[in-house]
Amino acid sequence: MDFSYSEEQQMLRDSVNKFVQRHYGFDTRKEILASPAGFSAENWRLFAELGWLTVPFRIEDDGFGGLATDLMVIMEEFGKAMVVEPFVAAAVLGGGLISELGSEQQKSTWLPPLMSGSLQLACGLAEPDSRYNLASVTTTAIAQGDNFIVDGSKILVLNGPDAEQLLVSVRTAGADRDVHGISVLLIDANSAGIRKHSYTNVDGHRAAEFTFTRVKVPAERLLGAVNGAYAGLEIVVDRATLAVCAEAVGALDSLLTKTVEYSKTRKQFGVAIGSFQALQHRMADMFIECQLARSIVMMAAMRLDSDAPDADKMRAVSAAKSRVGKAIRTVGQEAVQLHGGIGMTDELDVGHLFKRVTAIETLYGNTDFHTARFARLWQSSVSNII
Amino acid sequence: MDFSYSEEQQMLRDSVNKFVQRHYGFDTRKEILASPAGFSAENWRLFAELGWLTVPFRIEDDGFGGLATDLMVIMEEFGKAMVVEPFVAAAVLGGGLISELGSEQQKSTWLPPLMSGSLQLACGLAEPDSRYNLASVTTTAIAQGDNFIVDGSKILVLNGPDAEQLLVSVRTAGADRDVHGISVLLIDANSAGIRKHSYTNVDGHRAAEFTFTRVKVPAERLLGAVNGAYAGLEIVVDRATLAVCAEAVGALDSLLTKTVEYSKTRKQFGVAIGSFQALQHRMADMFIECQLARSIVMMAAMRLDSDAPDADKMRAVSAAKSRVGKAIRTVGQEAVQLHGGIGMTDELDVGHLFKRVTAIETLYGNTDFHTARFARLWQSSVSNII
Amino acid sequence: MNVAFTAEELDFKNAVRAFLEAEFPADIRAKVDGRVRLDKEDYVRWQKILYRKGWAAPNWPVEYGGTAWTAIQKYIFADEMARVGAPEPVAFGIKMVAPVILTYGSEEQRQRFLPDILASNVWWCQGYSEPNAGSDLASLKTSAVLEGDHYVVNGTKTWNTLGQYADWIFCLVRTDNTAKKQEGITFLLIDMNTPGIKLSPIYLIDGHPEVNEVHFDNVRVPMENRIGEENQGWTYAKVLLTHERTNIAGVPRSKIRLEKLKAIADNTPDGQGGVMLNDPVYAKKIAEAEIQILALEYAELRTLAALSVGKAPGPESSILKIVGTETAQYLDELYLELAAWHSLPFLPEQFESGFAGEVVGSDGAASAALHYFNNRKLSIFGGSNEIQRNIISKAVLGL
Amino acid sequence: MNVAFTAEELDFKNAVRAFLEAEFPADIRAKVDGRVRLDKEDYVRWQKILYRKGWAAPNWPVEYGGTAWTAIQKYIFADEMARVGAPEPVAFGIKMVAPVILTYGSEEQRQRFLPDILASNVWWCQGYSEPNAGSDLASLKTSAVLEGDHYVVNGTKTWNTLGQYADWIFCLVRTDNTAKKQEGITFLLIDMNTPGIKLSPIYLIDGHPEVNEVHFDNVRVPMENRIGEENQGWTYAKVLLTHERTNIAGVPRSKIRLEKLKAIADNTPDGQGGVMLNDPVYAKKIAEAEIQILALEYAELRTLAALSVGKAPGPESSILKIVGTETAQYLDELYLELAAWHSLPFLPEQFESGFAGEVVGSDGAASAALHYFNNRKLSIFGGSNEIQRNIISKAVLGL
Repeated sequence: MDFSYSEEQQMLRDSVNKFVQRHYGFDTRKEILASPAGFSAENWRLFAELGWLTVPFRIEDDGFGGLATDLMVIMEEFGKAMVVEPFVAAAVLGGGLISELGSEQQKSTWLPPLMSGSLQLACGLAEPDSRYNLASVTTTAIAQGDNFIVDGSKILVLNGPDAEQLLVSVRTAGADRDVHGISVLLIDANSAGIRKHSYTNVDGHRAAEFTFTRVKVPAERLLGAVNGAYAGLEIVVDRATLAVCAEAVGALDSLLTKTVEYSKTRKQFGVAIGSFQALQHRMADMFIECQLARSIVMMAAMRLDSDAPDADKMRAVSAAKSRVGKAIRTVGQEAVQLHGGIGMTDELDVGHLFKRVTAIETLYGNTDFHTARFARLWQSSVSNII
Repeated sequence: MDFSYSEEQQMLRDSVNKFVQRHYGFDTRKEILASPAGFSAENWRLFAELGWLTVPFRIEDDGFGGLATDLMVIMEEFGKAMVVEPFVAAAVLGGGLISELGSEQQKSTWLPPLMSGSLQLACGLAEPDSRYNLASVTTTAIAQGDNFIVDGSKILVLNGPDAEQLLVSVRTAGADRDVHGISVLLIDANSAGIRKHSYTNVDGHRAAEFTFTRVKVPAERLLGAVNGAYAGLEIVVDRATLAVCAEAVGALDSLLTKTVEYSKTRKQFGVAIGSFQALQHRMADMFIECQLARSIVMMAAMRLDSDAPDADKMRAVSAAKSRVGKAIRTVGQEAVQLHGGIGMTDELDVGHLFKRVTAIETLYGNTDFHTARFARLWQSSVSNII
Repeated sequence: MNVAFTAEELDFKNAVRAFLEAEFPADIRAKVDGRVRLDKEDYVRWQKILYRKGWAAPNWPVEYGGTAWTAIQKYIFADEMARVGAPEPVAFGIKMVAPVILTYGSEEQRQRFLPDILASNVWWCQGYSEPNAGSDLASLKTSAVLEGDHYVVNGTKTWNTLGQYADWIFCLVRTDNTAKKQEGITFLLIDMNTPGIKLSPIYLIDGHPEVNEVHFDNVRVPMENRIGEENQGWTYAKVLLTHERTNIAGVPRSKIRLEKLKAIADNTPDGQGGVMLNDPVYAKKIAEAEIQILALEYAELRTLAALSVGKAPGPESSILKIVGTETAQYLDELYLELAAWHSLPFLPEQFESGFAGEVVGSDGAASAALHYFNNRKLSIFGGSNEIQRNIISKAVLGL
Repeated sequence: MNVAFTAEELDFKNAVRAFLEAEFPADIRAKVDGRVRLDKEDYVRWQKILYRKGWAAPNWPVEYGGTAWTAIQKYIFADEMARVGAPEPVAFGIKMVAPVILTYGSEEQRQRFLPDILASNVWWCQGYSEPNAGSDLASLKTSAVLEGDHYVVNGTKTWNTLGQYADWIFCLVRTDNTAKKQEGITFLLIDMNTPGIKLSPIYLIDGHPEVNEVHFDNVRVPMENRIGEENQGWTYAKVLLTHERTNIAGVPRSKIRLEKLKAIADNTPDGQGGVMLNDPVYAKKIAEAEIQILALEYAELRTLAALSVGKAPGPESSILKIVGTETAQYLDELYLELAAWHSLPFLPEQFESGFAGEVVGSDGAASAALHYFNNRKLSIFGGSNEIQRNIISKAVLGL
């Protein structure tokens, strides 16, 4: 058992940290958000150059290694600076699905351009009535000759506005919520029959709603086996979940630090508000929440990288998302409250951090969803794993 | 709409208040608890003399009026002093069942001795596997000639050790948890085939477990109609629930008052601990909880006395029990915590108040049970009732 | 003790309901139902309808246009208003500056200002807080120096709500720097068209310029616009602060928001084949919110009842502010959770008048986060909940 | 980063497990499983078995009988102990006074006291708190005046745990009234058989005399029983306080209590035809507890890992005390709720050795309330959680 970063991880962290220090000031971020794409193509190229886009992928796919702990290292730094480039949507989720489900040929076709920064991906997994259930898929794909005909709709497709290729979960057999009969198609975003409605999220990230009407998708665009995508979907979404949890850990640390600093300078009734014991104890509680969130995300990342059984890994991710969600609620609200009026304004970074972590609370299943998923999966822990 | 006590209610409150001031000091209470019966027969006679034992009963049964708001007035004062005489078990529950379900003849037989203080009653409603579901009745009563033959067991029969007559819910038809097929029998506690195991509860109140083995009960001991007791059971238990909620309001007020007073005198680090803002805010929260508990108990009592539909009354009682339960948890724990070590000791009244309110948390369904019951019953409120 | 309405109260309730059904404009109601933001014209139009009915200012003395309603009637009125979504009058005129003018103003000031407030001819805003005086309001620095028969005002006010609509502002200004900080404050009424006043909008985290900074640069205010005596303004403002603490619980609005939440939850798939209203964990949260609202409502009714028998509204009413705002914020959390994925899109334009584009999310899901973010202000503004807890511990518990 | 045990660690784990299976007495294990209170003999017997194995004091230096285990090995040992319910050594000797003697005692004191502690020949207890010095420990008043080669001790100590079993007590006493309150304190070791010592039991709210007041009336203590220098006792005590903050989280015990809770919940009817483990609301609470334990466990492991690379255990470890005790107390609440009606009977005799009467309640339900009441102490004793929050805000956050 070893809790320390490897040399590679330390270098990775330093490299990301240097980048955000240099390129991700609060004002720069505002400009990026105000740009048409909502993220910086230049940054994306830089991510590719620095090799970060290879991090989610296995060495045999020419990736950095595909470790969850590496993802954690990157995402925590991204979280502190609220990086908006679609790293999770395109690389962790989109690339992750190709890596998890795709054939060797599909991987060698799509992963290199993704890792080199020349391909933007997005995933359509949620539907109007699915809530957080990945098996609730009613978008149909019906085989017709050498094609699938796709009908249905997907909501909240992150990076949807800019993606050239879409990974879409479709029902190829079975009824709604049946885990069997789900497949994933890689659909050209410019295919006939696709309608796209793009927008910006509360955290500045871009997303889109898609409607598919008799969209023709060549059969070779099926990722992996027909009807058998569900298990892989869960694995990849769990990895994305872990990634945003790590991002939240970074963002929550920023919120705590900024709140503590502000409380030392803001004066009311002639003294710094940080001298009021009631506020001190609440900041102590924020600190505790941040530490517990960090601890459980480390637990989940390390367990994902272990040889634990799948159920144990899923449980670990749900534990992390549940507890991080609790931390987001309390630390986020307290950070705004202790800042007072100024914390409510658009001009301060605190509100933006609050909005980003609140978005993370929802992403890939909220606190109640993951607490219930954890409970469904409970079992005694495996003996050679803590 | 009128929130003020009537003249009778003011007199009633003054009378109970005077009694507890005079006869219910903490040391006197300890002596009462140490006595064989665990309550004072003298006090019970006094209750009868002062007419308090008639309060739960309707005027047509020679009672004081049967108002829930009257009960609330008594119970709140009882709560402040932790009165242990079995007023709820014998009069509100036991007498209440006779009043609600009994024939005129049964009422005229049993209520007068109860109201005059010469009859002790107890109710056996809970079973080892019933949890808080009043319809989970597996104790059977099978008609045999002019008798019922009763088999089964009842747990946590309050006032069971001293009761001469037991009111027992029995299954006369249907399966477990069927609301139809439940009857109530009035069983002589000395009947052959009854085994009794008596004990004291954490709050000093006495209770017993009963096992019934082929106990012969004359058919005329059936209260009201066969198979039809469930609705009446719910009404009477709701009334008892309201009574202990009101008791908790009194006890919680005592806990708050004692905590605030203690914090003004207890010195640490050279100052009264009540001057620490973190503790001040927690006491402010205790005050808020006490006020909300009081408000919702008033709501429930007033609604029980109104002409609202039964479902609305049940909802009101569950709302009160749920919120009072929350108040008990937070105010009770905080009172002990803010007292520090001394709050953990048997010699101080604070710990005893804590134990009594904790018992109330469980009685007649805990917080989760009543929150769920409230949710099951929800519907928009009735127009001529707030 | 008796919870039922009297026959007279029921008659009144029916009369209010009939009036609202007939007179509350359908277009405004449609906006409220669709969670569309109301604009100034909506407020003024509705307020003028109330004015014509004589119900614009229930709390005022009858001789100035009030209603002489009992506390229960006022409760019924507020409840029925909320039931149809009718907006309460904007507080700054009728509920905030008017009571000060009524209590401490001269008869001339009453005649000059109150009729236009009552008739919604003039929109007021508030100039209390300053950038460095938040919860510590009395440390304000905006100065007013008497030159002849005018005060010359310099400084900056902040957290000024909807000042962009306002014709007049009421201000606390410092007229004596040498006295204790509470003692050198004066209460001024200032025409927003006076030269030297500049507004800069402050965008809140929901992206809306709901509040402003108001800058005063040598603004000349006639002496006759001063309320009461110089340096006594803190007393006037403080009385107002405790005075207006009752409706602050926002019970009628929380009740109706809860009902809507339940209706939406009954229509929201849980992803497992059922609806969210029947999800035991979510249902528990709704039930807890509903129970809290019930408790809060009765706490408020108890306060009203005490008022109606002549007791002063004590600092106990700080609990109405605390619990009322926490309840509203908890409802926001429940809306947020219910909206799930569709809590994410930032589409405020969907909730502005006249939006005709493609709607994302059903049942107004995409407004959930906006309200959640915006309503974090509730526990900060209007005397932060920390200040309220200080008040309880000092004034009620004697700590 | 790597979460798996090494082969060596797995070997160690198996060795510990095998030892416990073979040597942990079945009768003591049965008591623990039945939630029966252990008596002094049980503790001593088990402790002597550990002693013979050489595992009585894993944290001590090897030369005095410690183990030289890594932090992970200590973690494994504690975890395996908890898994079978084996009681940890009573803390006062091995974990509390021994490190002080080791660090600040003379070699003569080490030779005199440590072997009997290690072998469980002598039972120690603690004399820190006083009736008027709770969280403000340094304001203690028990005096020690040097007369010849003896200190004469007068005063009262309180919250003395299990002093009725003890042979020796370690005390903080005041030797200088003129200095700052932290500076006039001396650390003494006192034989409980010295004339003038009187114990009076304090009954806690669960009815058990777990703690005592210890009265000192002209108790003569030889000078050679003083640790280190006169008036330096506060320094010694303080170092001890931060030193022993790791295992304070009680993770192994909470883990095993949670497992038992789940097993009981799986066996407890919900009154609706199912079992409590499948009740969504109750299951959510169990899940939250389990998730919190996981988070706490990793927080502790991170602290251990930092220790093993030589970092000092910082005041961050106050979170282990706070969260550890709150977790234990939350488990008590879950046991209480599960026990339902049978949480009410007060039947401590059911959980004493040798009880042979009729048992009320299944699965130890009737002990739930006793534990709930008793464990309220966890957030009060050992440096109250308020003090821990002060430490975090001052020492970690710099407030």
